Amino acid sequence: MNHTLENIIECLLLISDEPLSVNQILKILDDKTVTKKNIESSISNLNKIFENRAIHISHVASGYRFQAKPGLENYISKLKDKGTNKFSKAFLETISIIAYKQPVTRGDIEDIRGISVNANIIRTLLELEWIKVVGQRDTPGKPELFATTSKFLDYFDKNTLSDLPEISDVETL
Amino acid sequence: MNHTLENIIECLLLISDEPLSVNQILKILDDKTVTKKNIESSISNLNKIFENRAIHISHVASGYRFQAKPGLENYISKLKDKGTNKFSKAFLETISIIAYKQPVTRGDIEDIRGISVNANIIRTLLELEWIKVVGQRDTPGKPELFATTSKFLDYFDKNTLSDLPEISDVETL
Amino acid sequence: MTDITAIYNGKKISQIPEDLFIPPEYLRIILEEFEGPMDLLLYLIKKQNIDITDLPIFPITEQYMRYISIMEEMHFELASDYLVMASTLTEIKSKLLLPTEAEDEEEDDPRANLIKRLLEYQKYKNASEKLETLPRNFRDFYVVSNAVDSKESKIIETPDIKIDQLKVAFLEVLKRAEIFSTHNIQSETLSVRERMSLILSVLKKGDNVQFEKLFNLEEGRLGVIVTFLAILELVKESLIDIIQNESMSRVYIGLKS
Repeated sequence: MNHTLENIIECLLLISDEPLSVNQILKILDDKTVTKKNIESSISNLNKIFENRAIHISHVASGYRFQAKPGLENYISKLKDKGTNKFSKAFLETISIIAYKQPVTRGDIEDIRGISVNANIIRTLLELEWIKVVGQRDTPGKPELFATTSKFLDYFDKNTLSDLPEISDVETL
Repeated sequence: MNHTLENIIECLLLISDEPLSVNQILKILDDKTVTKKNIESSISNLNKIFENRAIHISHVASGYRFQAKPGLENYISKLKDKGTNKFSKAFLETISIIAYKQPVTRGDIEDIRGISVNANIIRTLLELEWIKVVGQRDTPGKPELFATTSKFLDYFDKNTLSDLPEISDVETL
Repeated sequence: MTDITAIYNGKKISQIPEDLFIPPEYLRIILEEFEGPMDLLLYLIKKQNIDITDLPIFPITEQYMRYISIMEEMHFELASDYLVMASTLTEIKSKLLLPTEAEDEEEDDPRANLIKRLLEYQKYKNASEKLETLPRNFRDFYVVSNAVDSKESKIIETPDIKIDQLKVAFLEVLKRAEIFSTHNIQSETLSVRERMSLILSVLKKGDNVQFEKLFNLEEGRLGVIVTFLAILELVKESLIDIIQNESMSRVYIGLKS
């Protein structure tokens, strides 16, 4: 299947954890023939295509993202209630890796856990402001580096990271 | 906007972290007039509707989920650094024996590999929910019998165990 | 086991040297590649390029024993499973030496069981190699689960986590990590990791900061050391550059460009 510009944008917006700005999309495309205008008109085309679908692209402060259309909240909340392992083991492990190994990328977390990171967990952590992006690693894809925030420490009533329980070498064996 | 059954299913699949089975969808809908058949035909309709889109619904062991279509990996990898998820040989051999010979006990695995099973590997497999205990063998010590789960198949994008690569008996080396 | 690749002193090693003098460091690397006695035996058999159904137990046993004794000499942490195999081999060898009655020679071949086990192990080894090539979630294909709720500003429920749970979760993760091939997990002291995050958030793209400015002398000696270690660690992880235009001039720190 040959993918159109619309397909690529659609896919990026659906896969990204965070809203994407036009500039970010341009950077990923890395194609000098594509302009900002192209991106914007593709997005509005996509919204026409998705007219009868359950989701649409909305424009929020930091860029574009797919959102569920109004009227489906009932079903969504039933879904979230059930499957809510929101603060699950995976959540704990993810935040513990970020706390103890920061700054880390999503790939680092995956390498350590041996399993892909749930996008919702990263998003929740960002929304809670327990973690923030402190930079990008200089490797292909320029992955974002996550670190914990003071809000995270506040939650545990700690002043600095070194007040977290220590992990000694013996325990890791 | 009044949402069709297709819209609701579409929305649920797009938002859920885990694949959803027909039964799970039925439960969320909580509508006695909707049958399993309705759900299944809605899903296949949705795939027709998404024919020219960047995503499609795929049927894996634990249910249905949306996935990016092939051919977009290049762009996605610029958005996200992909995990390497490199497994050790011991890990791969252990899960292969469980997958292809299930149900097996720890002792069965040891007999085949000629070496004691690393307890961490079994624990990791249980934590990942790639394997579960399905019973005990009726021999002294009542050893636990392990089998793979649908989550294991989901990870490799498979629907049933028979979708795994075929293996044949080895006659010579 | 035919494609062992190890790098020792910058040299690639893909074969166990033919003569049995193997420098201990080589051997350690090579032995760690084996997944147990069955794997080692299969390697020895394949190396000889012989028909497994006609397993020449004498030379194989001899070679196997030589490996074992070297491992013991080196105090290589020898799994008892290797010794179990050694005694199995010795037992087969002694049975073969005993005179047998000609008629049911075929039936009672003492090697039969071992051959069966070797073939069985090879079967699952093949399976594991096939499994490794399968497409994997997030590496070869991507699942969509990101469309968000229509509510713009949802209230996020704060999780209920106790601080000790963090430690327990991290320890569990470390144990698990041993199973995956990435082994670069050491815990630097947290104050250093924290300072690394802090330095990164101070630095802005294309805007270099004077080395000295990163230090806060009010923190005292320990604070200075922590900052210094954090800078070194960031350099090691190639996250920042240290820039000095000529010797004795000012040193700047900048994000890796």
